[in-house]
Amino acid sequence: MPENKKVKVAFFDFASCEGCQLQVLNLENEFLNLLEHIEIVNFREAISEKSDDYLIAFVEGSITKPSDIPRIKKIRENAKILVALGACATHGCVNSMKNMFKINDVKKATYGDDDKLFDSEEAKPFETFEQAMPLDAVVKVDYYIRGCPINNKEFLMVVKALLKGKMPEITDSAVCLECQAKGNICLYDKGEICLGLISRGGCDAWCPSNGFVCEGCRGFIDKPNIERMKEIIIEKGLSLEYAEKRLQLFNSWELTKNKITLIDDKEKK
Amino acid sequence: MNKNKVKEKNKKIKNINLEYIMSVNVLKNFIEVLSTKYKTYAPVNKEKRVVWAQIKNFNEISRDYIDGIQTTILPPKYFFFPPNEKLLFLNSNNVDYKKNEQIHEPFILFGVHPCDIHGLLLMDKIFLENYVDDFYKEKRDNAIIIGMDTMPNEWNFSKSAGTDIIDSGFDIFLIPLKENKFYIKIATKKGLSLIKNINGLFPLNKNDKKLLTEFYTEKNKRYKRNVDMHDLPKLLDRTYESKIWDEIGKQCVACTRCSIVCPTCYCFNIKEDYYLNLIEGERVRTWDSCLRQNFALVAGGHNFRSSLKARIRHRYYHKERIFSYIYGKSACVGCGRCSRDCKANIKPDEVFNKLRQLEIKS
Amino acid sequence: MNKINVNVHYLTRVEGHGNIVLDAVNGDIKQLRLEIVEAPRFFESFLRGVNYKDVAYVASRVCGICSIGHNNASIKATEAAFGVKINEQTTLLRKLMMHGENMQSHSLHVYFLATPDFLDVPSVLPLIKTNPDVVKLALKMKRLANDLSDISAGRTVHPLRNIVGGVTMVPTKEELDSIKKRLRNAKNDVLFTAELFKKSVKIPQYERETEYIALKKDSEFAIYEGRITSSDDMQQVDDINYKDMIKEFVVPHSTAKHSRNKRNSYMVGALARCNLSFNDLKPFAKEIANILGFKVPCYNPYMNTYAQLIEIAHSIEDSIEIIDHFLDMGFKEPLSVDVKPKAGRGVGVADVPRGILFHEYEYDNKGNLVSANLIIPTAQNLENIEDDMRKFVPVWINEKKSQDEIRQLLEMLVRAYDPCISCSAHMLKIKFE
Amino acid sequence: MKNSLYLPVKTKILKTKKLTELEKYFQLDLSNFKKFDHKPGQFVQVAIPGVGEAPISIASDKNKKNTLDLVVRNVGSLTNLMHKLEDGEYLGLRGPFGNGFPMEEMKNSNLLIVAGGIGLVPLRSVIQFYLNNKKNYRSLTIFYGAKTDKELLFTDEYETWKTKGINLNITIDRESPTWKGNVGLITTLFNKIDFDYLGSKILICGPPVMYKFVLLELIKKAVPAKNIYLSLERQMKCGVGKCAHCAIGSYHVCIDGPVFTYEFLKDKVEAL
Ligand SMILES: Cc1cc2nc3c(=O)[nH]c(=O)nc-3n(C[C@H](O)[C@H](O)[C@H](O)COP(=O)(O)OP(=O)(O)OC[C@H]3O[C@@H](n4cnc5c(N)ncnc54)[C@H](O)[C@@H]3O)c2cc1C
Ligand code: SF4
Ligand code: SF4
Ligand code: SF4
Repeated sequence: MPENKKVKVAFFDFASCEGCQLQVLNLENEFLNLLEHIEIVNFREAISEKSDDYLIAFVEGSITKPSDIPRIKKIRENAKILVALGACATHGCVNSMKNMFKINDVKKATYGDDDKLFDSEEAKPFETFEQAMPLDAVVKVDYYIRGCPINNKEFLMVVKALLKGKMPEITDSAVCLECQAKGNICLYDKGEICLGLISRGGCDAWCPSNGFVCEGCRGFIDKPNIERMKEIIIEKGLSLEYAEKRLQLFNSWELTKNKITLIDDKEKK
Repeated sequence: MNKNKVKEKNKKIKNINLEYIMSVNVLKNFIEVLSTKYKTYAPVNKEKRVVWAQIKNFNEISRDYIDGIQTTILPPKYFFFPPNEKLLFLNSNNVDYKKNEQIHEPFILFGVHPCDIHGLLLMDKIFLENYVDDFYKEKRDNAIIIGMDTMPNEWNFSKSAGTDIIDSGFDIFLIPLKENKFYIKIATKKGLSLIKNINGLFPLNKNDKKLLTEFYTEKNKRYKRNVDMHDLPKLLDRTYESKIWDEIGKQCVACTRCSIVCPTCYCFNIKEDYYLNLIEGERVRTWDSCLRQNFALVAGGHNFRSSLKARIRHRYYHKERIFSYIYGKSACVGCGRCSRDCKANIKPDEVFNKLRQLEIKS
Repeated sequence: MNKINVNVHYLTRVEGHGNIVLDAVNGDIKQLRLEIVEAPRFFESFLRGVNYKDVAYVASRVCGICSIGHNNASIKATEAAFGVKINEQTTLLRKLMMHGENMQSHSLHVYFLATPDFLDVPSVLPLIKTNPDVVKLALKMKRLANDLSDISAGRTVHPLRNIVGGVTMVPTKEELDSIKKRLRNAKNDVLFTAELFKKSVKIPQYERETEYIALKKDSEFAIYEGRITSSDDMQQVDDINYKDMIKEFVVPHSTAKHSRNKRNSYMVGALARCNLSFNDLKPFAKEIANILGFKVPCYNPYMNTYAQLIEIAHSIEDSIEIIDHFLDMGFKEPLSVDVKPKAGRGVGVADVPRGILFHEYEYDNKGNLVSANLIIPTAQNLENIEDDMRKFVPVWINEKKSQDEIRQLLEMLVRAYDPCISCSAHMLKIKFE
Repeated sequence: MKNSLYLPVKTKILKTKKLTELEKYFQLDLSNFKKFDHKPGQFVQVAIPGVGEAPISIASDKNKKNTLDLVVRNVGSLTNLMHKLEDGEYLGLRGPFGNGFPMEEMKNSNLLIVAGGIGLVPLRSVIQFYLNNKKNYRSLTIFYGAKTDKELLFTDEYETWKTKGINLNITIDRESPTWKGNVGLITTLFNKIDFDYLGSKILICGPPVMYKFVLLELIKKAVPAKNIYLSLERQMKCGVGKCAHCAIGSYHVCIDGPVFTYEFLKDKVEAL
């Protein structure tokens, strides 16, 4: 492909750990090969070059502060295709755990007695929203590459598909499908609470295959049967309180938005 | 292979019927010899479960499996219809596809349960009839099946499913007996060639026959789960609107595990992907499940089974009816894997019982 | 009038968002600061209530680049709080994970982020054309480092196998064999890199003596455990008393807290570790130091990149030794010890790629986290970077460097520290003066 | 090279033509097939390497021995890329698959085709078959409905059809200044047009919602269920009865269908 035919691609980040961009760099040789087809015009973590002319934008991170809004809107305007990269961008990830707390409480815990100063003029640049939000709470997102961190093979699959004008096929099955197909020993057999039952797969059951529970970093499957999940936890004699906390780690955005909870207020008391 | 050929092959298998008795030590020796000649896979312990793995000697085989405490996590379908299989290589510039030709060597599956052998024969119906699935067939043709009867585990209801006894679909069949003996039956020429150099096979004497009867009496006694499975397709037809499906729909969480571990679930997905040159690539098939949300979505956005109730009911209807139609018998072989592994506690035997009871009541 | 105005908005080739602001008139500095504008993420606040089994899993999300380091510091803090004693096998495995991360993070910095500066190109991209062998070598090194993390920790970004009390899984013999071979081969690559750097890289020669803080242990180059040690009088404290040495304070232009000990600032990271424990480096690392002409004490912050290359060499050799141990001894069950949560406080310290890292937790008796305090290496370095700037900028102005040259030197300086701003900004705490 | 059930045959595109905003016509060269014998109502699996396959109905009669007609609506990944293909380019093709309409069984009857939107595509092969075998059938009547007149397919063939004696009735959902004919849903035709519904074979293809309403009309007219033939659409991965995506109850639409009689379907679950 001649140089000028290369598709221009940009990477951006908002509040995140930047692990997803690192996962892209971790593709190493494959990343190098990809550069035969794409021209990276923006990737702050790796290069100094900057440009506003790009076709595809990969955006990592959650929207957490007022200054993020014009920035993401500008990216949306510039990009023909906007891809949310990683759990922070697709559904809030651990950033949204703060959504579970009252904002005043968060401030208090972090600022102590200085929390009143938060409203002052000098603090403007550091002002944050009450909620950490995924990108699609603010702009239209064309494709979602889920996971914390992303599975970089899936990232490759999406890039390749987009370059060829094909719609990327993103998994909609539960983590259990891939986990069982690998013949893994289910973590419920070891008395753990695994969220793979209702969480979206596509990660090749990364965590359960390493002996760690699925924490639901790719969000829930469509219409998760939370009611039943709750009963399963009870039937197995596991802690509902614990399960609830686990559910919140990556999915607080969706849980608060849809008012989903395992323990309702009555039971809490 | 068309229908007739399959039948012919089955007939041939039935031609040989040699029965012997051997001691555990002879069996041990037998396995050691086999495993030097062929890759031999058998149920082995992994943590607290049982999985298929390559073995070199008898002691590696799971005691739990032989004693009928539990079965393997994945069924034998895994060997013929693997969860991820590269089917074709492709070239988008030339619009060209090539078959991914795999080299297959004969291998042994040791210790396959009667119900799992029934499962394989059902899979043969799907993959080898009408249109022959070459990928399945190539592996299937290379498999040497050594079946083994065991006590039923607590989830197994193969007696109800009529799959506790098997008379074809294996090359050799074993039954563990008391007094450290094994009954061995040779059913094919292949089986015959395997035992050719084995010393220590004896014809069954009276005592052996008694032990054999004892085994079956004990086995029948050990079934904890019984369900009337006669006429299932019709029963299901009559209870399509039953409120039991609403209940089960609420119970299921769509994790898809039941279909993954089932010896006769065969849904698959096909995907294509490019290599990094964006010219070549491959076509891959992966296990799929009808419990997945968008399994029955068509262009235009219509989903024929969008509710969980519809999907779990479909699993039962498809299982019980499609096979009765082509095989004359339900596709649930009663292995109990899905009962064991469904965290939502949905057990086919209980579902069938409930449907039957509800009908009797009304 | 000689006016110098440098404003680097969104510093590139660092992890996270930072700005450099310099305003000088006739050699007089009006403004000079490194602004951290990374969005605060409130980890300390939302970690509250999380069960101890998940704390490290969440805490590693502070930073994707040093997630293994966070994971280990976090687990150590929890184990300290519960009084859990892990076995030798776990310690070795954790060291292996940390070596993997060290190699990965350092090679990312050395080859991709810093080298373009030394070779005077804007990024690694042009190097693909001009120096393909270096790029290939760099990728090979990163791949090796990632694979080492994968087999020991389950994955490089946000590890999986490391849990409170031990690990969930261990590498197979085949994995160990093959990675050992590759580690051996990698030695040549490090030698090649050292020679190349010696030949073609010109490190800016500016020195400022400062305080260096790192973990230190007898006869071992400490990364996983040791005593918190300062180069000033070799003062030492234990984990639990880290606050005796690390004093945090807040500045208005940053979402990250700065820290100091006895002086205005101190430095952490590869250079600090090398300065404190040079003698404990493996022979191969010393050989690399020799080639590079690296001698301790070294007061040139730009040399941090060399110190990282030296550490890569050390990690390779130490990893080979650990792997040999496992190949000889095999692994023993159980892989983890029983953990009984109890109320209490614990501090976990680890010396991660960018420097010494502290996690302090308080738990309730159910094992749910009550409060957390995290002190991240980059945050500790911030004041030191500013002090460097304050010393060097007048020198540069004196040397009649152009505005562009100064901007370049400033960017290089910040990058030499390999700052990971995303993780340092987890604790927004501003004081308004 | 070994053959395989899943191996598409490289097939040249001879002609393409944009029919409507969404639909494009393709004429394919069958010379790479050793044998390609198809019946009206069957389908092929069309492949674009790297993208995948989709089931597409054959829109031409088997009398045209060396070529095959397809009409494709742009709805997704593969169909979108197909629309970008031009004359002289290539596709992968497997098939023909499915049972097709039982033309033999329908001999000596009146035929009524009820087609909605793109549903006319498989039925065009029936129309062509009829024209080639007119003496075997008593008559052919077509009820064809589309959303707008812009979405009507095969418009340049209507005259030929009519002159050859086909009774063609078209309706569009919404009024349009460029349309002079019937307006209203396809079901409205049943009252407007007098026809021997009872003694005819009725062939239906269209979107899932259309089936419900058309069947209601036919049931009203007491048409025997065995005289009603429907062609169904499902997700299909293999086309040969293996992948089970198209399974309804006991049947795989791809090998037992896509054409079923209403008599067969009426007690089948989730079929319609
Ligand atoms: C027997 C049979 C005959 C057929 N004959 C014809 C024919 O003659 N002509 C014809 O045009 N069609 C025909 N079809 C239908 C055709 O097969 C489908 O339209 C085709 O498979 C669509 O494939 P695709 O790859 O283009 O769409 P896909 O990309 O698979 O998309 C299908 C649908 O899902 C939606 N979708 C896809 N991906 C996403 C996503 N990520 N998020 C949200 N929505 C998504 C799309 O909007 C679209 O509605 C026939 C089908 C059958 C079963
Ligand atoms: S370990 Fe988790 S993901 Fe795997 S099967 Fe069990 S519940 Fe599902
Ligand atoms: S295993 Fe149970 S919960 Fe999971 S999909 Fe099957 S029936 Fe539903
Ligand atoms: S449905 Fe369940 S019990 Fe029946 S064969 Fe499948 S896995 Fe075994």
